[in-house]
Amino acid sequence: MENLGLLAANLLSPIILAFVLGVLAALLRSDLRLPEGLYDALSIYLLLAIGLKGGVELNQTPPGEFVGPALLTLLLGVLTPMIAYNVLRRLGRFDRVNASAIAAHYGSVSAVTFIVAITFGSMTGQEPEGFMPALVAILEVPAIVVALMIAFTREKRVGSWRGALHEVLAGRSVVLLAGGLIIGVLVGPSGFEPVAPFFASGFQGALALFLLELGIVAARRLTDLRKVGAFLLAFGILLPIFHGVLAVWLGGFVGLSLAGSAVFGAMVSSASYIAAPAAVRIALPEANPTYYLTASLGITFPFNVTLGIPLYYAVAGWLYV
Amino acid sequence: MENLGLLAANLLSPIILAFVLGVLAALLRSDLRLPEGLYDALSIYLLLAIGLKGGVELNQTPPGEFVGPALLTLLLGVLTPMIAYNVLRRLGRFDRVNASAIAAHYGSVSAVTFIVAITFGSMTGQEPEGFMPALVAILEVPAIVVALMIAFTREKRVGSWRGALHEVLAGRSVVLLAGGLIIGVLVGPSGFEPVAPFFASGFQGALALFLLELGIVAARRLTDLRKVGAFLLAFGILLPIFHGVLAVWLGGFVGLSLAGSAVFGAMVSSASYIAAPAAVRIALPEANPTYYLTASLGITFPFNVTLGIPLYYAVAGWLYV
Amino acid sequence: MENLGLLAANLLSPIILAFVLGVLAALLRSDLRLPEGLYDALSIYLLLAIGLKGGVELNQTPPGEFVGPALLTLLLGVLTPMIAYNVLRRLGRFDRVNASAIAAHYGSVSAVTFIVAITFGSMTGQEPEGFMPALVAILEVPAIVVALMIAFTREKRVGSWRGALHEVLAGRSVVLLAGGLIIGVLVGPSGFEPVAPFFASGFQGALALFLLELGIVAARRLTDLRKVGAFLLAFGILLPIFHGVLAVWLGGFVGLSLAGSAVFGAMVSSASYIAAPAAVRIALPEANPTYYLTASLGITFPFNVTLGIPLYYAVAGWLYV
Amino acid sequence: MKTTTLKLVTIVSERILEDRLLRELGELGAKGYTLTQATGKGSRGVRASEWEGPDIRIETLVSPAVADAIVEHIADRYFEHYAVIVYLQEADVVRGEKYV
Amino acid sequence: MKTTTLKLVTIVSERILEDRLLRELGELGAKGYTLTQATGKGSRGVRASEWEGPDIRIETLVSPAVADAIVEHIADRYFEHYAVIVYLQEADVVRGEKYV
Amino acid sequence: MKTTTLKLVTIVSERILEDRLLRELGELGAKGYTLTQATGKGSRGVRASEWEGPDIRIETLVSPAVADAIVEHIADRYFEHYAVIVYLQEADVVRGEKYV
Ligand SMILES: Nc1ncnc2c1ncn2[C@@H]1O[C@H](COP(=O)(O)O)[C@@H](O)[C@H]1O
Ligand SMILES: Nc1ncnc2c1ncn2[C@@H]1O[C@H](COP(=O)(O)O)[C@@H](O)[C@H]1O
Ligand SMILES: Nc1ncnc2c1ncn2[C@@H]1O[C@H](COP(=O)(O)O)[C@@H](O)[C@H]1O
Ligand code: NA
Ligand code: NA
Ligand code: NA
Repeated sequence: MENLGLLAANLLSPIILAFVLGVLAALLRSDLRLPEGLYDALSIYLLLAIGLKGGVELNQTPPGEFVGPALLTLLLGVLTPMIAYNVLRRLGRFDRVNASAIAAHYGSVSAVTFIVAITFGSMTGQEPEGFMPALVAILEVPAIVVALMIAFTREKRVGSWRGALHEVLAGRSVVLLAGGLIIGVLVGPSGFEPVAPFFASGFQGALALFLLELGIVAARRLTDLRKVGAFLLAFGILLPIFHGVLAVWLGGFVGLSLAGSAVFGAMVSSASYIAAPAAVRIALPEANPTYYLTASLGITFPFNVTLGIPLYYAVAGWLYV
Repeated sequence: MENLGLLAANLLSPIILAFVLGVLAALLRSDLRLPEGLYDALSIYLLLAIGLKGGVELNQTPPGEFVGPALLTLLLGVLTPMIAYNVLRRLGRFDRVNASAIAAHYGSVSAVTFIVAITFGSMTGQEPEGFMPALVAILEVPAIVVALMIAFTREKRVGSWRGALHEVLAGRSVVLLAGGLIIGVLVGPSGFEPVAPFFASGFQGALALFLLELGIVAARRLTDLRKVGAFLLAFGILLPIFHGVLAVWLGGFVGLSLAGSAVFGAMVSSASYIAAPAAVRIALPEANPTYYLTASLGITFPFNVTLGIPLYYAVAGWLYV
Repeated sequence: MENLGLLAANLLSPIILAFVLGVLAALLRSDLRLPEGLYDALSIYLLLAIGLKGGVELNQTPPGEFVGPALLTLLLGVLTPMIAYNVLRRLGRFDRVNASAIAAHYGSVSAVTFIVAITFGSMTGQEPEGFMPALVAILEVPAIVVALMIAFTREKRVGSWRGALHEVLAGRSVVLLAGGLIIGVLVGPSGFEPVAPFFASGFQGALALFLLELGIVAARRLTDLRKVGAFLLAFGILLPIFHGVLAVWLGGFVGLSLAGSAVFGAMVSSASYIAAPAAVRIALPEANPTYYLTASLGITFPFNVTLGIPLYYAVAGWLYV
Repeated sequence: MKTTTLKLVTIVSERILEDRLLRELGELGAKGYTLTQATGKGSRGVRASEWEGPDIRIETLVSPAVADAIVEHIADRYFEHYAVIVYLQEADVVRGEKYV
Repeated sequence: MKTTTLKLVTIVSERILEDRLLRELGELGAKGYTLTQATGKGSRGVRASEWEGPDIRIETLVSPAVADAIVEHIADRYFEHYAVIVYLQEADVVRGEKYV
Repeated sequence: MKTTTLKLVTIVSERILEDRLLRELGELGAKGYTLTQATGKGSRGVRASEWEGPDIRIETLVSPAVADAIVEHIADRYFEHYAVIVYLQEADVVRGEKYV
């Protein structure tokens, strides 16, 4: 009942509806597109903003509180790509290259899914821990490294392993997220104040605009659904649920609040579609982009922002009573 | 007297002065140009924002109040292009194609003129009905359809009639305006709140920036004034006045407030320069763009945002005593 | 002591740290770049915003207070390029063309350095006079004219002298700054109010984003440091200090407040890297861009925004006791 | 390295024709295309980029037969009323058989 | 379909020359041009796009005579001090008489 | 005006290869290049510009020898797994000796 309330609250937020509008616009073959510059601008703004806000909060957090969640994040960053890989190999019968390519995406994290989860929390009056963005930064990289190692341990590859690593570590999502975090920690609440109106107040509106574009992009992926087959479709929904519930459950043990572990679940369940694809394209060019892009962007992302996030909150609420 | 006050209030608003600055910059052959991405971004932002705000208001409006204005808008959407067409044919001696091409523009609506009219109202402390943006969405399409039908009923055309229709209906101005409206209606005031700072507070400043660019664009049109001749110049000023006053007057009968009917007058008098040109270019390629662009963008738009809007407010004030 | 406090306050502001982050991102060869459109958009926004705010303040300033500073600015706009030219010729042994090219940059002003100085003031609770932006507009042009005249008085040049002049006067920085000023003066505080959230609240955050990009750009210049040699390195730090201290000192005589003369010092010491390079490239194509760009963007700008500005405030504080 | 000589057809037109041109190129047998944004000036004067965006510049590598078909099509479909220019060149394409 | 063989002159230069080059092309007899934004690297090193924007790439279809005039003009006006490159190709232009 | 005939090598590829291609072009002897942003369609279908940005279009004027080296290199390094197309044309370059 109240869970249905959660679901409605999420589906009726301007942010999700903007995503839906984007999907519809694409299906109507509308000429509506965000100019590429705006798309980049918004992603830069959003990543820097969550970094900054996370840093400011971290500046106020006793280290003790943060250690546990940080280590757990690291652990799941190593574990989840392995789970994904084995599911894809054994159940999905994917060849090694494509299996590790997809695993890299599902081990890593989608910053936007994270932001939507945060926003959902504050909409429903449940504030997660302020240091969550720091966990996103921690979660982004390891999974990609692990998945690529799985692929490279076997026969020599054509792709560039070091090139891929640089692509991830110096990639703009890590730089902005980590950079924002450090700045936030250094300046603290008082230093953040003058830039707050720009980075805090404008945040959710900018996110709505960004999701409008993501909707357009995701809709184009939908046409590829047939190509990827039923297994990947199921995989793109069930694995996130498994990863998500696992993370929510473990979140309790490291002292995360209800909202905190719900957001943590959303993070872990999400599939990267910016950092991972770029790295994989360089390291494993023979992997088929249609698989990993359609799964992460066409299946898992829409599922998470609409049904997944409320689900993780519901599970958290249920585990925390 | 007090009307002069209205006029000054309008001419001395940052928004209009930004437009003037743009015109001057262009005449000075300055290298000042808004990057194309920003121009698109601002128009997307502005259309979505008025859609959202209109929807939120509509969510609060008893249907009864809305039906009358909606039907009147529909009526004028059919009537005004016919008026324009006949004036252009009989008095202006325009051939059928160019007459219907121009008529499509003057029957449809310029979103920016509408926004300036709204802004002018709030600046002078007169709030029009909140549902006005819904009327813009209603007014945009029919006129274009009517005008194109006039052209297509006669001999077979080279242009694509269905292509044009799709261009209008799936065009971004309709999608964003209508989409924003629906989202606004669904989420209501409480749901809109988190995104309000972005879409509400920033609105007028963004509009100023947008008008800066429109000024630059309009100034380039001025050089074409000679080409279009005296008739179109007079047409571009007198027809909007006629349409505007007509709309202000009829607005009273359907229960619009003073400010409401003034804004309604501005809407109806305005000439489209985004949706209509694209549709006309596809449906009536043999029509001469210099005519309809110069008239709508080089004559009617500058007239309306400077003198027209205060005039419609003055007329409304005069009719409402 | 308290000066160290000033320094720390500056270095730990999000704005400066964003600049540092940009530098680091570039050194890490990150793919982080602001889309060109965003870079342009931000500079347009920032220039128009300071113009507007300056104009609104000017609207409230008794002419008497403004005349003195304005004349002093004009004087220094003529004097500083001559100082720079002679230092470069006599001590630096630069040929006439390169000497005047560089002199044009150091006589003119960097709007961003000015903005950072203003921001630094308000962060440390010291508000400079509101009309300072008007002085920036006055300072920008004369130095470039003077420096080019030095070059053109001798042998006939290949470059276009009139082309260069137009480039400066109709260049977007002058148009936006002067245009914003005039609009601000005309509309006054009440007229500015509706657009204030956009132009005032968002300002510092936008500045942080802009400095992120400037950091990336400046970092690329660093690789040219070797090419320009030790003299230009020293010149790029010592001349600004001299110009800055001179301006702070003279600022007192024309009645500028402590913060006012500190900001004035930052203005005068700064080197242009938008208006001047464009003009010089047209008027003196045979001058080597590596010299004047590296000096102004790679040396003086980073020095001023990090160490220079706190220094000028410290000097002002010291002179004003 | 073996190369095949193909026709490089370059089309510059107002952006409003983008969707139609690309679809029709495919129907006429082009296996692919490369599109860049452009602005330009011609007999009709500067394109009014404020209302339809800049011009588009389409390049497609095709067999001579397909090239002729494209030229024919554009000539009698768009030349009269739209701003469009078309020109042909030869190009030695690596792995060219892939594109015919 | 009848085509005319014209010279395709391609000019890549730093953006600051845009206005002057376009005006002068017209004066030298070019009937039109197509301009695209570009970045590039040459003997002078990467263009400092932070202060003058990226390079511009201008294509103009002209008669051989006009082509020579353009080359002459650019060579002695801009080669020495500006970053600019010019090259000529043949192109079979549909409706080509329109452009000479 | 004296011109030198060089090879104009045009490469269109997905953007992710940008840095590597430009570096390797230099190593193979290209003295410069001009790069424009592009989008396109080919046998692999539309480039997924949402995750790697649009395609890039690289033009480089080089000697025939360097042109062959470039073609060889790209063919055996990138053709199999990446979206890339390469074609050669002749161009008469003003001041061409500067580029060989
Ligand atoms: N002589 C020319 N050389 C290169 N491009 C041209 C030429 N003439 C026209 N164009 C391009 O073709 C487009 C349409 O030309 P037009 O149909 O003559 O207005 C223009 O916008 C230019 O981009
Ligand atoms: N070999 C080349 N091939 C293609 N484009 C070049 C070449 N050399 C230079 N360019 C272009 O011409 C511009 C100016 O070159 P430069 O004058 O040598 O610095 C560069 O920015 C490139 O865009
Ligand atoms: N026939 C063609 N003509 C022009 N460009 C092409 C053609 N085929 C492919 N391209 C370009 O080369 C890129 C890669 O093609 P592909 O490797 O076939 O997917 C595409 O994105 C297009 O930009
Ligand atoms: Na994950
Ligand atoms: Na109308
Ligand atoms: Na200075």
